[in-house]
Amino acid sequence: MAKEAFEQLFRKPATTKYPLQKASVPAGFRGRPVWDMKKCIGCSLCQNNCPSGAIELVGKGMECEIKYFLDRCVFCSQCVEVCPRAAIVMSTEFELAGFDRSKMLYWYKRSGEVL
Amino acid sequence: MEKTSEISDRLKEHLKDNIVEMKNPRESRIFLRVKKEAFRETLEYVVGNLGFKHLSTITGVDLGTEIELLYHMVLNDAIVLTLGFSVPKEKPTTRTITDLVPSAVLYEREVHEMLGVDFEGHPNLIPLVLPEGWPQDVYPLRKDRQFEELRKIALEK
Amino acid sequence: MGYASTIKVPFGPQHPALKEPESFIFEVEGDTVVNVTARLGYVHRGVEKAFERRSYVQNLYLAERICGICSHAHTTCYVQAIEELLNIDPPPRAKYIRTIIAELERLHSHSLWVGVAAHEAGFDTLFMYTWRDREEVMELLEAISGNRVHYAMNTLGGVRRDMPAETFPTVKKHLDSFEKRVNEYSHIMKTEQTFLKRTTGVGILKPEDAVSTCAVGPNLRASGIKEDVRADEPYAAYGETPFQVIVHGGGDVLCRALVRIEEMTESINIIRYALDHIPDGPVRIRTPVAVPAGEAVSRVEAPRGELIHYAKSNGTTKPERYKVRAPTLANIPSLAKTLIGAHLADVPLILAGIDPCFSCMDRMVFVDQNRDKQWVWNMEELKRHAKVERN
Amino acid sequence: MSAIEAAEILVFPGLLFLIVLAFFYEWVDRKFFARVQNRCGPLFAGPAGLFQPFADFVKLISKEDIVPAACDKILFDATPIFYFALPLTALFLVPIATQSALIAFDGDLIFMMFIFALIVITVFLAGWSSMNRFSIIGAVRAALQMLSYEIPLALAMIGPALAAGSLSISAIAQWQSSHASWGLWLQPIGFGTAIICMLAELEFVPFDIPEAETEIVAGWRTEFSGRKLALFKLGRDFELVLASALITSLFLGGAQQVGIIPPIIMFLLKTIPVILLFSFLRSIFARLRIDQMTSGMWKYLVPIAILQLLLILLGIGK
Repeated sequence: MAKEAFEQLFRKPATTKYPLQKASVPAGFRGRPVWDMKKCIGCSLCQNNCPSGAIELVGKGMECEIKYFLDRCVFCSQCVEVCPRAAIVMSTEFELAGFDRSKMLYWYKRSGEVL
Repeated sequence: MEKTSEISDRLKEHLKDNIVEMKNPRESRIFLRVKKEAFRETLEYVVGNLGFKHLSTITGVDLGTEIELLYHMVLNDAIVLTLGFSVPKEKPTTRTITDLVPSAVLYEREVHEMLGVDFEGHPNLIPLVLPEGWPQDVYPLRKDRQFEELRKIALEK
Repeated sequence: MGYASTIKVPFGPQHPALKEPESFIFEVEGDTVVNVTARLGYVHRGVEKAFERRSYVQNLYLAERICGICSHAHTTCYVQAIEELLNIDPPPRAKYIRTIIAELERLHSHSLWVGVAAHEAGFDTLFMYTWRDREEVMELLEAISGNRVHYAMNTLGGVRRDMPAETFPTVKKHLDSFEKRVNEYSHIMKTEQTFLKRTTGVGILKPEDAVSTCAVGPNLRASGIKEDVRADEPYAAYGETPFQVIVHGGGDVLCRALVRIEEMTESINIIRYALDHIPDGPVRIRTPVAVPAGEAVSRVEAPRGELIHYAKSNGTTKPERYKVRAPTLANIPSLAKTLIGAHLADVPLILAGIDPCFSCMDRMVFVDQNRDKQWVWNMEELKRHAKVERN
Repeated sequence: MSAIEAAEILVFPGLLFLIVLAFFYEWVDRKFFARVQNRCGPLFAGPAGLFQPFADFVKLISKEDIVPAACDKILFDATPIFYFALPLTALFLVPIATQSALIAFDGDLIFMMFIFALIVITVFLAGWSSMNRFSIIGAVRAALQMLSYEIPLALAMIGPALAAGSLSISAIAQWQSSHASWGLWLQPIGFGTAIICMLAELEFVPFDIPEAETEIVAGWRTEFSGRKLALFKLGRDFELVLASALITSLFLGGAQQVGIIPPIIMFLLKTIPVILLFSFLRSIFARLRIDQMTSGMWKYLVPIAILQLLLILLGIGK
């Protein structure tokens, strides 16, 4: 053990200086899902399949808008899987914690803007 | 190692018309439902003669008018015998099996608090996981208890 | 006679030795534990009830969230039960991928345990080393599945992501370096005198007690009983993978440590074999939304032992009844046996010895799905609650 | 008291200097401990986290001070002050800035041992007065631990005194420099014994039994919070300085004047390796159980310390 411990003195620390030094994520990471409203056809499959009720459709069909509740999301990417038009992608964004739950609503409008 | 079919044959032979239902959906799975009166004797036979020493868990299922108790017994870590019987929902009582299988203590407590089944002779039939102050007559896993209602109780407490 | 010779020492619900809230109250006479009462349920979330109101696909993610460490074991168990009800067999490649992920999970769970056990013994340096090296496995899992903890690899009828063949060399490279580290831990554990002093002969569980209290997993195997669901009732690709069931006869904390350490080596070999022999083909098949009526019992060897799920379907898109029994609950009766008569100083080690995972065991806070109500306590409520607790 | 004397006691090498040194040594210990564990250690407060111990101290001072209802109020308030003051007092007996300590008299080695005993008694009273199960267990363990390491520690400290023929720490240090031979080379067994006993005194792994985190939360310190805890932490840092300073004075020749290098530099150059040694030792062991610790001390360490004394009496190691 002493030898093992002594060797560590000459190694670079395994921990990173996280907030100063950004952490990297691999390709295929499941971060915050992002909707492309140009592709969305309002089939509501994502809403019905979401295990945590994080997705809500406002309106119907091609006119619908998507309300996405970040605070409920479990990042399972089931919505990405069921989307017939591939309108949802998982981004690599992961620093999503916050103090205010009301700020965690993302409202995807038809016009392409996000509230 | 004994085969699943051999065991089910032996069970059939021993129990005869006490069997309510017996299924053998695939290798190493037996579902056996017996009459309530015959359960104790069956369990003694299963533990003592067939060598099912390991009790995996006890599942309680609310069937509407009855509550079904399923004892998942395992032989040699390979064959799962699910031994079940029903008790009426109005008066759900049965004898404890802790004298035969000591580790049933926790599982019986769980079934008791979740479905309200009384196990006569259980050394300490107090709630296992529900919080202190949970109402005595609310059994969460019964079908007549709605999710919203349970959440309200949990919040009020 | 007339005076109390014992004092009660509470361990938990908040205690540094317990990484999750659970309460044990020890009656101590001098330095010896004479009685122990456990109060479970601090992380009870009502999962079994929640299963009954979600569709089969949604339940997949609920099952995953029963436990963080053994998330893959729970979903494997779940999909096996539902696949049995659906009467479908997933493609062989999917089964191999399930095996690989399961073994990687075992690696990271066991190395987590080694760290926790070392920490309980005051051996913080070993704790840091094991957790550092555990990162290697976690990062591997992240690269394969997209997340460090909730891999979400299993789905009904297969797995969700394929493992491309070009990633195999990287996986093997990481496994090689991790194997070296595992050998290092096993060397440290077998030679470090202070650690041996703290673990040898501590918390002995006799084989007959292990059987009568229905202990499971490494706990049971450390008592000399050769039982492992992977070998006795093979699922996924374990039937085609050669491996050994590690057994030690001592039944003390040291043996539990050695069983886990050696299982890690075994797991690395399983993954290597699986990577070499993985068949080509699709990784998933389509499944219907509704499940025909029936019932199924599914068992999986989770890192902590035998995990059993019981599913009952009624022909609709939601299960009628779903029952989960996590390995930790099965190990609690044996814990009572080993704790009585132990030194108070050994209690944390014995508690850690079964690798407790209380979230798994308690399952069930009411998962918030109601759209307008939020179950979050504000400061006022917290204070009120604290007052009540004190009185 | 002249202005210079006052400055010596209050600023250098007195109170202020010692406080700075205590924080600095805590940082050395933490940083080294972290590096052994392949971590970064303190990082953000100051360059390489140098001010982290001070930041922790300020944070604790500003925190709410919770007094348990059942505690013995007077003792509960007094023990942190004693715990902070005792090692500080003892440090005045050790030569730091000059070859002779601020307070030096024949017999101050005995006084030092007395202070070590007092520190443990303070610890015991602190634990006892908080009336918490964990504290009481920790307090009893601390007392039991003291009973086992005090004897070998005293025996190890007597060794250099016998060699130097004086019971004054400053005189022992000076004897070593004038003989150009350190206690470390003369009495290696005594040095080892002293290091082990100091680990126990500092409650470092493998002897952190009185405050074993995973067993009894924080042991005798469980109930202390806010500024009381801050004082305890500072007292612990003083103890660290004291332990290293004492080892330096008794076995490493103390604060010598070497050529033009002033004693204070020599003092720092010698104490820091001692701190690193403590830090290294505490990282490579698991915690012992109290019964194992007690029996180990009595069975092995006491005979070894006596053996060293016998060797000195026979003329080896003088």
